[in-house]
Amino acid sequence: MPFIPHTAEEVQVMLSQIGVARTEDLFDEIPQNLRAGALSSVPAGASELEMLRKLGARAALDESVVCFAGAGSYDHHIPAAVWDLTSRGEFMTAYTPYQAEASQGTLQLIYEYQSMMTALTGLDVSNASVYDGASGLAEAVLMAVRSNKKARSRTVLLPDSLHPHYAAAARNICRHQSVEFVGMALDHDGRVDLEALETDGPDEVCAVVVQQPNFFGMLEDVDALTDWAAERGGLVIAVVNPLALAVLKPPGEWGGSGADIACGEGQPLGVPMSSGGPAFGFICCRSALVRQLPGRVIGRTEDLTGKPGFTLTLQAREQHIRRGKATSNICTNQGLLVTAATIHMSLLGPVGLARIAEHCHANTRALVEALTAIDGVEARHQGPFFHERVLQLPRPADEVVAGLLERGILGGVALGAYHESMNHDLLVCATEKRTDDEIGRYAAALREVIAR
Amino acid sequence: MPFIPHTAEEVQVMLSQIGVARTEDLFDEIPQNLRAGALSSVPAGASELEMLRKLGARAALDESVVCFAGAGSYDHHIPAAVWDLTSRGEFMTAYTPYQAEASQGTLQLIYEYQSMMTALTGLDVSNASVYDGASGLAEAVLMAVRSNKKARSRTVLLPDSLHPHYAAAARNICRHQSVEFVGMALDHDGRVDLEALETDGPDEVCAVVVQQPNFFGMLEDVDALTDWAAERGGLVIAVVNPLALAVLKPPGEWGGSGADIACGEGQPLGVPMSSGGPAFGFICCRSALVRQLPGRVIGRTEDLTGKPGFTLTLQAREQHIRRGKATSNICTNQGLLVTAATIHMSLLGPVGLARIAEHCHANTRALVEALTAIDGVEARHQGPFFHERVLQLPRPADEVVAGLLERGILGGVALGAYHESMNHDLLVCATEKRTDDEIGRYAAALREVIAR
Amino acid sequence: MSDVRTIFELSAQNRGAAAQHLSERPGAMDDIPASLRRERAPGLPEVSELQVVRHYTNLSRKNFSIDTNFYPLGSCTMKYNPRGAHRAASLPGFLNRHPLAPDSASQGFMACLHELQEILKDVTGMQGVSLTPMAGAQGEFAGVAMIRAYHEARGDHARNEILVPSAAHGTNPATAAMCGYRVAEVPVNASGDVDLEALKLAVGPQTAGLMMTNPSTCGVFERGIESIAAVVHDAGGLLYYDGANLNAILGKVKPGSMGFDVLHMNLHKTFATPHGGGGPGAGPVGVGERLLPYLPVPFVAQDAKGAYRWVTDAELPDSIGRLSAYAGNAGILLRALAYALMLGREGMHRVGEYSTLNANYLARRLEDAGFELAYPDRRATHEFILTFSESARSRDVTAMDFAKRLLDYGIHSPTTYFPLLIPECFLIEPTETETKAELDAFVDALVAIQREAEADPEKVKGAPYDLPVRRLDDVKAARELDLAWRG
Amino acid sequence: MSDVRTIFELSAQNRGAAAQHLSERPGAMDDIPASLRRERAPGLPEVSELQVVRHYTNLSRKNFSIDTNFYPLGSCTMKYNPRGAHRAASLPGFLNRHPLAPDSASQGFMACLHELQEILKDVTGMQGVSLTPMAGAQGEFAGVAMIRAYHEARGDHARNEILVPSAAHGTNPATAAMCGYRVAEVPVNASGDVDLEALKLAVGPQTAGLMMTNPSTCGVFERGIESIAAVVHDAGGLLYYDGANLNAILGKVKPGSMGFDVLHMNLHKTFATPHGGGGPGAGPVGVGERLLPYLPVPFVAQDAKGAYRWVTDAELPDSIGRLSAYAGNAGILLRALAYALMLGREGMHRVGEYSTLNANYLARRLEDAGFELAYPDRRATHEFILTFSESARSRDVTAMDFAKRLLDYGIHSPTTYFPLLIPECFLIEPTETETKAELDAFVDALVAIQREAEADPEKVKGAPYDLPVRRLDDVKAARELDLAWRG
Ligand SMILES: Cc1ncc(COP(=O)(O)O)c(C=O)c1O
Ligand SMILES: Cc1ncc(COP(=O)(O)O)c(C=O)c1O
Repeated sequence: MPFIPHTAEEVQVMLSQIGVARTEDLFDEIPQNLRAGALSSVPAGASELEMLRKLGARAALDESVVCFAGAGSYDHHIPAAVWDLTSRGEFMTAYTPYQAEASQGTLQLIYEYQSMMTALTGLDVSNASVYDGASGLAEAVLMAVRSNKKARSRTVLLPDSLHPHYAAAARNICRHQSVEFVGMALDHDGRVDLEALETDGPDEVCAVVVQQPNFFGMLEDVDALTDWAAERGGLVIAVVNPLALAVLKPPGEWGGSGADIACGEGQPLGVPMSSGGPAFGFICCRSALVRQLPGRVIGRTEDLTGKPGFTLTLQAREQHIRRGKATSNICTNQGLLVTAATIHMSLLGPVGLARIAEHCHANTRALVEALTAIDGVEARHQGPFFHERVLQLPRPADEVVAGLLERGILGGVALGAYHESMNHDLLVCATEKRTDDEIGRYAAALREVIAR
Repeated sequence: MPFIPHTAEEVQVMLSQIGVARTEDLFDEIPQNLRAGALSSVPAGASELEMLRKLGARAALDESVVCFAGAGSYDHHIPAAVWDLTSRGEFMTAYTPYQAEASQGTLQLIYEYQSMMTALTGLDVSNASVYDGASGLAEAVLMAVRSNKKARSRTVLLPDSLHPHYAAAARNICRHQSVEFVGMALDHDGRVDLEALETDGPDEVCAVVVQQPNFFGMLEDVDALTDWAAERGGLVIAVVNPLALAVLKPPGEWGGSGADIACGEGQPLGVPMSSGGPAFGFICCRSALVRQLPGRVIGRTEDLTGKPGFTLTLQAREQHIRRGKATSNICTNQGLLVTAATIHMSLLGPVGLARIAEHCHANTRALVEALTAIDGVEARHQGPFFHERVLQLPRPADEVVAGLLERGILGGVALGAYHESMNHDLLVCATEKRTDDEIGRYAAALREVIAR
Repeated sequence: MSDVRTIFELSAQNRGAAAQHLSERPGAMDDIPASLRRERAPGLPEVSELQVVRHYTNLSRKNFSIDTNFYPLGSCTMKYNPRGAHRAASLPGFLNRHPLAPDSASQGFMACLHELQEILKDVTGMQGVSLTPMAGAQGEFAGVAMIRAYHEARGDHARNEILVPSAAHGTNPATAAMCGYRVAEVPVNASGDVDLEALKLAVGPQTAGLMMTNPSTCGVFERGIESIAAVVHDAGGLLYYDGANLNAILGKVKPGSMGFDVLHMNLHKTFATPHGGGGPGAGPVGVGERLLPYLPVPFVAQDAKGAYRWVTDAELPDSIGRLSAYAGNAGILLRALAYALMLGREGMHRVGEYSTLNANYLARRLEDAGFELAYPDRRATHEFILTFSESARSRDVTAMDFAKRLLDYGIHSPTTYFPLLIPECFLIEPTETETKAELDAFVDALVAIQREAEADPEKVKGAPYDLPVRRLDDVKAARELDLAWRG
Repeated sequence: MSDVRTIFELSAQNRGAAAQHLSERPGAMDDIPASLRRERAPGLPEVSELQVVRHYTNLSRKNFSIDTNFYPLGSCTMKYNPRGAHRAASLPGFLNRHPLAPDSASQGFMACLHELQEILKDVTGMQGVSLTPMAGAQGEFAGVAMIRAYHEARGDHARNEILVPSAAHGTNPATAAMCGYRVAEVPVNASGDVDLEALKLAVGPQTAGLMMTNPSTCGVFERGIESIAAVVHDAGGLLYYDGANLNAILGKVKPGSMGFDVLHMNLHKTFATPHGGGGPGAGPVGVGERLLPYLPVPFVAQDAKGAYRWVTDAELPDSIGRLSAYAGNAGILLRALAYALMLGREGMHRVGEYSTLNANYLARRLEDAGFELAYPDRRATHEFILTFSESARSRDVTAMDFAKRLLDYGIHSPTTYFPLLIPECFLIEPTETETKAELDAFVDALVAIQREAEADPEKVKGAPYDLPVRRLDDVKAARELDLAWRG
C-alpha cells in the first residue's frame, strides 16, 4: 500500500478500539447510492521506478532546446545552493506558518524576502507573494481601486505594450468589480505614446499600469508616465522584472513622487521556467496602502521574554478573518518559490544581480546584432530596451520558430498570436546562460530557415 | 574572491590585531626561494555558471547509453528519498564523528548500518566501511592472516573466478606483509573446481576467498568450499554482493560453520555507479574477530543520565591510537555512502530488496534468452548464476561492444582484457531498470553488429 | 543558543558570494540612458556563500514540517509528500521547458497534463477539468466565475447571491465577493449537517449557487447532500464543491454523483504535493456538462492522431479566460500526476479508507481519554473536531494553550479556532500516512498536557518553552508594524 | 524531546515503503537451487517511506556540520563545500557512467580527470599524478609503496625503516607498517621544528624515507625543510609529503620545491569536497621524476590527437598497480576539479593567504585573551595549537571539558589531544571561508567558558547540556560491546 503504513494487525486493533468490524463501516453515513464505481481512467499503481520511467521518457521528449525565448519567463542560471537549500524538508513540507513559534524559519525568511523586495522596488512594504505576475497585476489593480478613494473614476489604463497574458488575466479577474479598463496606444517604437496620452487621454483616472521593460523589451519613459498619472489623480502600478531592477530605476523613484504599487513575476530570481509555474508574484506598495495588500504579510515582533521573533500580521485583511470583506480570497500563495528567491538574492547580492542583468543585456545586444546582420531581419523598434527585443523577419515568425526548433533552437516567441500586425515579428532574448557559440548557431540556423 | 568572505576593512582590522602590515608578512618564516611562481596549468577562475557549462558539456558527452554492464558496478534504481536525505548538509558536511555528542545523527545511522549489514551477511559485527570492495578484500585478507593464529600457513587461496580487479588490489595491498596468494582453478562452468581442490589443493591454508556470485555471475558451491577450508584450518572470506544476499544464502550460514569474514562492494545499495566511486566497501565478521577489524566501529552506550547514545568504540585498533601497530592505516572511510545505503535498505526492507534481486535475475534471464537466440551467441557456462552471465560471441567481444555503443548500448564488459582465452566473451547484466523494450533493442543491435 | 540575526546583519559592504558573480561587462548598459537606470545599488545583503548556506540551513531547522514532525493540521491534509514526485517534476526536460514553447516541442509535458486531466475527471465524476488555477482559492474563483458566466449566458441576471454554510472556509465568501456576489450564510445544525429547512428559506431567484465542502469543515459527511442539491437546483442555482476535503472520500464517492456542478481540488492536499511553507498549490477545477464552455484556459486536448494541443479562448470563446500568465503551477501538477500514478486505481480508494480509519481511531481514543468531541454521535471523516471550551471556562486554559504546549512535545498543533462555529476547537486531521504509533503518541501528549493543565495551568499557558522563541506578541506585531529590515 | 529510537524500533512485520517495492516475479529464482538460497529474510527494518524520511531527517539534525556550525577542527580543513561542485559531480552523465565503459564513451569524464591531474601537478610542483587513492591514508600507502618499489628496483634491499616526526599523524606510522617498514620517530624541538641533529643521527643505510607534513601538525612551517631534505637525500632516502596541511600554502609554496619526492593530497580538505560524516575522500599522489614508473594505475593520458586513454599496468609495468576496483573516488575528483576551476589560478593563492590570516588573527586574539599558545613565538600557519595544561592542572578542567562545553555554544570543538606531544591541546583550524565575526564569536565563547571554569568548574566538566545527549560513556561502550541491534 503506497504511503500507507498500516499492518493488518494494527488495523484490527484500531477497528476494535473504534468498535466496528470493518473499515467499510466507517463510511456508513454515506448513502449507498453515492458510492463510486471503478476508476476506469486511472492506471494500475506503478512503483516509483516505473513512474519515473514513464515521466522520464516524456520529459526527455521536450528536452534539449537552446532557449532564446523570454516574454516573461527567462532561462537564468540558478546557483546550486538555491534549490539544495529550498528543497530541505523543513522548508518544503511545512504548511503556512500559522503556529509562529514552530515556523520561525519560514517566517524570518519571508521577512527577509519582504525586505529585499522593498529594496529592489524602492517601496515601503511587500507582501509574502501572490500566485504569479499576471494575477498579481489583477490584485494590484483591485488594491488601487479600493485605495484610490479620492478618484471618482474607476478607469484603469493598461498600455498596449503590457504582456498580453497579464492584460487578459487582469481583465478576467477584475471583471466582476466594475473596473473600467482602457488601453493606452503605442508609438512606432513599441512604447506608450505619451503625446497621444497628453492630447487624447482621460482627465481623471483611477490608476495607470506601466510595464518596465515592457512586453517588447522596450523601456518606457516611466518618469513622464508617472507624473502624467499623478496629475490626473491616478495611482501608478508598476509591472517590473525584479532582475531588471538591479540596474533600472526602481518604481519608488519614478517621476516626482514614485509609483504607488509595484508588482511582477519573481521567476527571474532563482526559479526554473518549469512551463511557467510554480514561480511567484510579488506586490510592494507605499506604507499608506499596506492595509489594502492582498495575502500574507510577516511582521517582526518579540516573544514574552523580549526576544525578537516573526509572525503573520495584519491578518484582519485576510479571508480567514474578514471572509467576504477580505482584500483578496488568496490563501495558499507561492511560499517555496519565495524561499528560493530569498536565497537567490542573498547569494547574488546587489553586485551579482547587476552583473547578470548586464550579461543578459549584452548577450541580447550581441544576438540582435548577429541576427540583424541577416538580410531581411530587422529590429522592429528603435530606442532603449532591456535584454529582450522584437525582430521583424522576412517570413511569418511561427514558421521560422518551427524551422529553428528542428535545429534545436527555441528562437523566441512569435507575436502574431498577440497582435495581428506582428505576424512576422519575433520576440527574442539571450540570457546570461547563452554563449557566443550558441548565438552563432542561432544566426546560422536562422539563415538556413529563412533561405529555405 | 570565491568562498572567501573578507572585506578589505576586516582584513585591515585583523592585520593590525596581529601586528603586521600585510598578509604577506605572515609567511615570513618561509624561505623566499621556496615561493611558488605562477600556476600556468590552472585556468583563470570561473563562475559557478561557467564551471557548470564546461563540466556539463563534458558530462553530456558520456551520457545516454543504456547500460547492460555489471562486473561489480550495477545500474540500479535509487529511490529519490535516498539522496534527498543523504545530501542534507548535516550529513554531507560533517566530519568523522569525533565529538560524539555533536554527531549522534551520523553515529546512530552507522550503528543502524552495522546492524543491517550483519542481518544481510548473517555475521555478528560490521565495521563502519572501508574504501571499496577490492581494498576491502585486502583488509579482510590481512585480518584473516592476523587472526588465524592457529594456522602455520600464510597461504591465502584466491579463486580464478574472483573479480580480477579485486585480486589485483588484494595482491598489491597485501604485498608487503608476506601473504602467499595461491590461485584456485575453475571447472568448465566458471566455478572453483572442487575436485581439483580436493586432489591438488594444499593440506593447510590460512584463508580461502570465495566470491558469490563470482565474477562471471556463477554461483559457487559455497557450502562445500567453506567446509573444505574449515577442514584445512583456513578462515573463509566471503566476497558478496549485498543485494544478492536478499535472496542468496548469507555467508554466516555457509557450510557447517559459516564464513568468518564477509566483505564486498556496497554500491548496489543506493549508490550511483559514478565511474566506480565513491561507493563503499563493507566488512563483517564473527564476534571473535572484532578486534581485528580495520577502521571505525560504532557502539551503543549511555550518557551520564543513562540515556542511550552512540560513539566510536574499540579505537585501540585504529591508527590514531595504535599508530604503527594499528589493524589498518585507514582513517577517512566512505561515510556518506554508508548513509545512502542505510536509508536505501530502510526504504527497501527485506521485501523490496528481494524484489529487486528477482527482477534483475529475471531480466538477465530474459536478456540471455533473447541474445542466445542469435546465431553464434551462446552462454559460456552452465549451472546456477545470479543476475549476470558470460556470453560467447562469434566475434571479438571488444569489437562488438564498440559496435553496440554506436547504437547507444553499453553491451557489457569484454573479458579478453582479463583472460586471454575469453577474447570472444562478454559479461552481461540486466538490472531491474532494464525494460523488455531495451532488451529487444539490444538483441536487434547485436544482430546487426554481428552481421556486419 | 539559536541565532536571531537576519541575513542583513551578516552583510558587509563588498562581501559577496564571488563564485556567483559573473565577470564585469563594461559598457554593457551604455545604450540605456541614465535617467532610466538605477542610481544607488539596492540594499540587498552582501554575504558569502557559506554565510548564505549556514543561515538558511539553520533557519530551516526552526520549522516544524511533515518531514520532521507529526502535523495533524485539520483541513490541510499534511500527508507524506513523496520524494519520487519531487524527482519527477525536477527532471530537466520539465524544469527547463519554456512556457511558450510550441506544441511540437512540448508533447511530453502536455501528455502529462492531459493524463492528469483524465484522472481528475474520473476521480471527481466531472465532464471537464482545467488545471490552471494556482491554488484552491483561485479554483474557487474560476468555479464561481463559471457559475456567473452560466447564468449570464442564459440572461439570468437576477442571481446575485452565493450561499455558504456557516462553517465554510473563509476563501468561500471571499471568492463569492470577488466574483461580485453577495454572500449569505446557511446555518449548520447541531449534528454538523446543513439546516435543510433554513436552506429552503434561503434559496430563491437571487441564488446563483451554494458553495460547500463534503465532508464538511465540521469533520462529518453531509448526509443531506442529495436533498441540498435538489433544493439548490430547483431554485435554479448551481452547486459548488470545495474539494479541500476530498481526501476523505477519494475513490469512494465522486462529487459528481452527489450533484455538484463544479468543483476545485487542492492537489497540495489530496494529491500530496508539498505545501512549501505556504505554497505553491494547485487548484484544478472540474465541471459538469453545463459549465464546459466556460472552463478557464489553457488546458490540453488531444486530437485523433494522439497529438496534444492547447485549448485557448480562440477555441473556447465563452471561457472565463486565463487567470495567470501561463498554464498554472505546472510543477505541482506534475507532482500530483506522479503521486496518482504511484497510487494507481487501487491506491486511490485506500487514501479515503485509511485517512478515515486514522481519524476515527484517534477520535475514539481521545474521547476515551476524556476529551470532548464536537460531534460525538457522528462518524469522523478524515478529520474531526475537539473542543476545549470546558477547559477554557473552568481553568482558562484555552485551545491555543493546548496548541502551543503540543509544540513542546514535538507535535505540530491541529488547526485551531476553525470552523468558527465551534468554540475553543481543534480540527484534527491525522492523514493516512501516519502510523498508529504516532497517533498514540499524540493521545499521550494531550493527556499529559491535560494533567499539566489541571496541576499547573500557568505552565500550559506559558508554552511553548522548547522552541526557538517563546510565545510571540501578535498585538505588538500588528500595532508597531515592522515589515522590512531598515538597518 | 529528541527521539532515541532506532529505525528497527519503528519497524513492524509487513509494513514497508510500497512504492519502492517492485511487482512480484513468481518463478524468477526457480533456476537457483534452494541450497544456494536464503531461507529466512534478513532482519532489515520494515517501515513506511514517511517513517524513513522523518527518521533520517531528524537524525541528520543531531549532527554539527559546516553547513550549520563553525567547525574549526584542526588538520581537517573544514571549509565551505561548494554546492556548485556537488551539482557538477551529480550531472547525470557523470553519475550514470559505468566504471568499465570503453574510452570512446568516456571522453568527457576522462577529460576531467586529466585536467585535474595537470592542475594538481602544477600546484604541487610534481611530475606525475595519479588520482586513484581513495583517501589520504591510501595515498600514503601508494606513496610509501612507490618508495619501496624504487629502492627495490635499484636492488637497495637494506632500507627497512621509515622515519616520522614525533608529531606525525597516526596514518603515517600505520602506513609505513602496512608497507612492511619499521617506524622510527624523530623528535620535534621546542619551537615545533624537527630536531635536525637528531635526524642526522637517525638516518642511515636503513632509511627508506621520511614522511612529514609541512606546515607540520604543530601548526608551524618547518623552517629547516631544505636541510631536512638534504639530510634524507644524502642518506639515500626519499622524502614523503603528507599533504593534509596543503591548505596553508596552496599556491604559495610547491612541495616539489621543498625537495619532496612524493606526496598525497587530501582533496576532501584542501579542495573543499564534503567530508560526509567520515568520508569519502580522495588522496591523489604526486611524484617527482624518479618515481614516475611506479605510479598507481589507472590514470589518464592524452594522445597527440587529444584523445584520452587509461594508463594501466600494461603500459606501466613497474606500477605498484591498482589499489581499488576502479579508478578511485571519481565523484570526489570531479568535485575537486569543479572547486579548482572556480578558484582558478588567482584563487589558489588566496586560500593559503586567508586561511593563514584567519589562524593568525584567532591565535593572537586568544593569546590576548589570556590563553596559552603552544608556540607563541611562531607564526601560525592555517592552524595553531592552544594548550589547557594550566587549567587541567589547577582546576582539573581539561581540554576535553572545554571542547564539550564549546558544543553548548553551538561551535564544534577543535581537534583535541593531537598532536600527542602537546598536552591538553586544541589544534584549531578556522579555514579561509569563515568570517571575522565567526572567529570573534569563538573567542567570546572560549572566554566565557574560561570564566565558567573559574567560577564553577563542575559546570564545564558536566558539559554538554544542550545537545541530544549529555556526555557519553566511552568506557561502557568499549567494555559492553553493543555493535548491532539485536531486537
Ligand atoms: C476548506 C478549504 N477551502 C478552501 C481552501 C483554500 O485553498 P488554498 O489555500 O489552496 O487556496 C482551504 C485551504 O486551507 C480549505 O481548507
Ligand atoms: C596530517 C594528516 N595526515 C593524514 C591524514 C589521513 O587522511 P585521510 O583521513 O584522508 O585518510 C590526516 C587526516 O586527518 C591528517 O590530518
